[in-house]
Amino acid sequence: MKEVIQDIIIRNSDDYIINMGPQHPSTHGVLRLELSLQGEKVKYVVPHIGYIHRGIEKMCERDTYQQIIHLTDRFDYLSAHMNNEAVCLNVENALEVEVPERVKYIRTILDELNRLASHQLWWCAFGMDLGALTTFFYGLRDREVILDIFEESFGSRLLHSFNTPGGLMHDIHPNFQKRTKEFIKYFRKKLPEYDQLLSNNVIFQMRTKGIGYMSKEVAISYGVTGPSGRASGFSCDVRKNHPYSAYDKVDFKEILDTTGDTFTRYKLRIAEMWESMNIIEQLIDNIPEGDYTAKMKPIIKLPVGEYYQRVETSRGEMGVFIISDGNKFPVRVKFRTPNFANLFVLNKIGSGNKIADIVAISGSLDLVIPDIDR
Amino acid sequence: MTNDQLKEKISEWVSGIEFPENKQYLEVLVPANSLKKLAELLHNTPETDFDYLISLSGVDYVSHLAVVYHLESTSHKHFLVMKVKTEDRENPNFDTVNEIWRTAEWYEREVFDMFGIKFNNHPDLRRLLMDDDWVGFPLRKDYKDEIKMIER
Amino acid sequence: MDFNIYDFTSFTKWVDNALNSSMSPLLAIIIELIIIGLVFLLFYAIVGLLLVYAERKVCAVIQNRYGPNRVGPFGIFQTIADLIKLLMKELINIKHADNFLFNLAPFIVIIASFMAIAALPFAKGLQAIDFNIGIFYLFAVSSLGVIGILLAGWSSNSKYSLIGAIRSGAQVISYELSVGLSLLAIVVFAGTMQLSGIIESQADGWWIIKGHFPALVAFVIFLIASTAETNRGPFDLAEAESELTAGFHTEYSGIKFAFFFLAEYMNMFIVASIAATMFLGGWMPFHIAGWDGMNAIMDYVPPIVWFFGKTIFVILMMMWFKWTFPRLRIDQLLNLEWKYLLPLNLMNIVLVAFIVLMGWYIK
Amino acid sequence: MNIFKYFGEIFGAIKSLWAGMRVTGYYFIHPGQIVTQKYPENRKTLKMTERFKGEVIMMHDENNQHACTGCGICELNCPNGSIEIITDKITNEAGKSIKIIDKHIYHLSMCTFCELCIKTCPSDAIGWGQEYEHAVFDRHKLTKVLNHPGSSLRKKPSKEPNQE
Repeated sequence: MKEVIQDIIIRNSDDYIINMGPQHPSTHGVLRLELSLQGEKVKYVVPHIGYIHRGIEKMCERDTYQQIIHLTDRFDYLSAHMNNEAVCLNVENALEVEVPERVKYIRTILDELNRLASHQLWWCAFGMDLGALTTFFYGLRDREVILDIFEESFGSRLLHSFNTPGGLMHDIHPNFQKRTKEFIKYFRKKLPEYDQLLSNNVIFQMRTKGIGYMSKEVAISYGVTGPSGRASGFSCDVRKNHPYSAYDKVDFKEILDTTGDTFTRYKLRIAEMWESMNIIEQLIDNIPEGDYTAKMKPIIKLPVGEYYQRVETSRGEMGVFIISDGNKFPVRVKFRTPNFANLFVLNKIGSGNKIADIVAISGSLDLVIPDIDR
Repeated sequence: MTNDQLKEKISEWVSGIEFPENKQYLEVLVPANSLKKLAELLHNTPETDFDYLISLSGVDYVSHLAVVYHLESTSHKHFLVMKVKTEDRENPNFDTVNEIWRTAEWYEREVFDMFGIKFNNHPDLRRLLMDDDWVGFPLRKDYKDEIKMIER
Repeated sequence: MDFNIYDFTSFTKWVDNALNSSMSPLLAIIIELIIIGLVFLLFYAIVGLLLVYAERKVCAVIQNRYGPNRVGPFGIFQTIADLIKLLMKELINIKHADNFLFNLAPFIVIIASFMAIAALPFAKGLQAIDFNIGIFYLFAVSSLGVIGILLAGWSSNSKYSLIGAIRSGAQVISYELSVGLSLLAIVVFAGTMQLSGIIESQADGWWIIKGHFPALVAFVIFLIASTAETNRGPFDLAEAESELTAGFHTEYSGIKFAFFFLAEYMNMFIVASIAATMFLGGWMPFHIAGWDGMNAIMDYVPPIVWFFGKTIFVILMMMWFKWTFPRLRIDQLLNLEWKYLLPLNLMNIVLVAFIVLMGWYIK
Repeated sequence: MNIFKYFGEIFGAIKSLWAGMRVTGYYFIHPGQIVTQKYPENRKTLKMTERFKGEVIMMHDENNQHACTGCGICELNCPNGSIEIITDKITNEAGKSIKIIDKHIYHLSMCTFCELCIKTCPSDAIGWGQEYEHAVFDRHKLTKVLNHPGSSLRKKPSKEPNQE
């Protein structure tokens, strides 16, 4: 019999409650955290979500499969490309379409570039949560280089609906490879600065070490995936466990740690940035020639059945569950978004800490609110 | 464990199990009254060890309401789709699995919010995404909202 | 009239004589007070505005930005535009707030910082009042502001404000000790608490050089503690933006908020000028005993330039801290004070006493 | 507590803080590293990339002619209903009644830049415009008519003579 993991919130009428959010600098969006305080100490955290619920799952039921893609951009807007890819892979697998090799390589490179951009933004926001305001600008400065590459190829910087079932919207821009290589060279120089400025800083380490400990059992039971889960030793990297696109062709390691505190989650993301650059470097020179899209019918009708596809976004495991009745519209589309599960663990690992720690912990979980509310 | 072994094991444990056809994964259709029992056995037996609930989704098949559990074992890496359904649209209810997989608490709240499926013994069954005073269950197929929904 | 940029004594004497010769002594005193008050008010406003501008520019350059660059050349009128905006903003009254204390709090904060200017020696003879316990007065007055912060937090009937105010109270009370003890090291060196006396004692070299190791330790501790006392930099827990949105001044708007804002920058100026006076010789030019040629060259630079130069140096240091470090947590803040700064400080005082007794400082 | 450990901690802390201050200090004394662009001033030199998704436009040639046949595929494919096509029936020279577009209405305020309309257009009549300053004071100004007034359908280069 395994141990039962529980966190029960007992509300009293005389609790000293403060509401962090919906408009608050450190909740990165419209998330409301109900904190019960005892002095500076937090007794429990109750997250209230739904402030940016747009009913995307309902909207998907009246959209064709091509039209669903652009809605998935709007979940986790920082890993838009991975979200697109989840739907595309699902549709391709259901139709049993073989995608050209070139598409697979490009998708993988874009995944990793997007992950880098996302982790950079997380780094700056995390520093700012802890009061180091300068990190914000350094992170954005480096992220801008990636966004410029994106803009050249996709035409947009953040919400690029670049994937389509069967391939890509366009071929990559001729400059893409050159500029990506330049960026990797540039960022390899800048990333050590991140360590000097924040990771090695004694104040930062005091603020994050030993705070918000999450054990492996808790991570699995709460379904905490992505870097947050891997920091607790939960080997949940979909790229490694169920390789998709070109991930089976690259040599990379799944970064695992077992300490499970806020600092580990931080360190793990920094390490993932290095690993992402390794993956890109392996692929960028070897993109095979070929078509940028497979031949697809203009109206996609999935065969009757239920399909589930998982990809690894920058925040964890993204799952798309499509039920089709053979029509051009799906019957039901369910998105398993990583942050939904990642936020729920906040009470378990956050209660008992100080207010400032709640900010640090929720920052280290890397929450993106539209991803939670869908 | 291979899918066939899993099938054998599961049909040993619980009676009235069906295995619908699924191209990708092994799918199990559980009778509602033995859902909790099967979930506990799947989670606690070392050979199956389904400790990771990936996602829990409500589905409206028009003829019936269903809840779909996507399970994975982090140690054995096998995958299972567990499904439970009811034809009662007025007062559908299932047992909760939130003590087994903690992440189910919010997923179940979301399913209650969107489909009106109640979960027995759930600690905090409130609406999650919609307002508390929202009328109706938006993801059901018979939900109508002339103002906010654009039909195609 | 004998105006001399190197020595303001004769100038102030002349003003005093001129007033006394034309009216009764009481009236002369009153008029002198009014003149000094107006001059300081002007000074206060200008320094506040310049510091706000400087901080925005400094942090912008650190962060690879341009900073304000729209209003006027290089954006120098940006703070004036901001001031006009703040003046014209609506003063929001909070329901169920203690209105009297709510309105009083910004004034207490601003008066506390205003009072400290009186004892600052800007140049030779340019000091409103030269107390014989000048440093004690500065130290006492600069810590009055916390009363205003506590009142602001308590009276605004907001939980964020209250937490911010209580944090600020705990913080200022503990860091007072370190500020006092680190200044005490210099008082022991100089043997006087009179500010003019302390500056005169640095005529043959500043204390941070003459006092070598213990003075350096005291200087570093003073920088840390005074940053904490002004609620700045890595110690801005009272207004911790990412935790308490704005801390004790969450509910303030318009000119009342501007008072808090101005007082924060003025406090920074005051602690920087105290540091400059005590450790870096105030208006005293850079002298090394025996090197008469160099000392004479240094004397060509007016004392007022020396004073402001040193103050700006310390202010830049404090800005550099603020824009580099993450914020501490409240318990770590108190740990730093009680477990590290205070014991080090006490050891340092003993060391200073020993050095002074043996005469081991550089003469 | 070990006294050496105590002082070691203090020196380690100062060292790590100094490392951070070196980074910010480096940028402070190197203003050449500033990456900000001064936006309204650089408007003349600011060039968007050729794929930039500014807004949907309809390409017109020098004779004020476009390629849109009014088939309505873009309208069907738009997920948000941001395209409306109003067609008109006219009789051409040959006396046949044909369908032409009267207005190709594009709601920029509802557009999510998913590129489906442009991708699926059979006659490549619409494309991306490079305009990036979309702010207006009145939201009705965001509803645009893409075909220019007085424009007409471009005649396809007829292939029949070659075949014959």
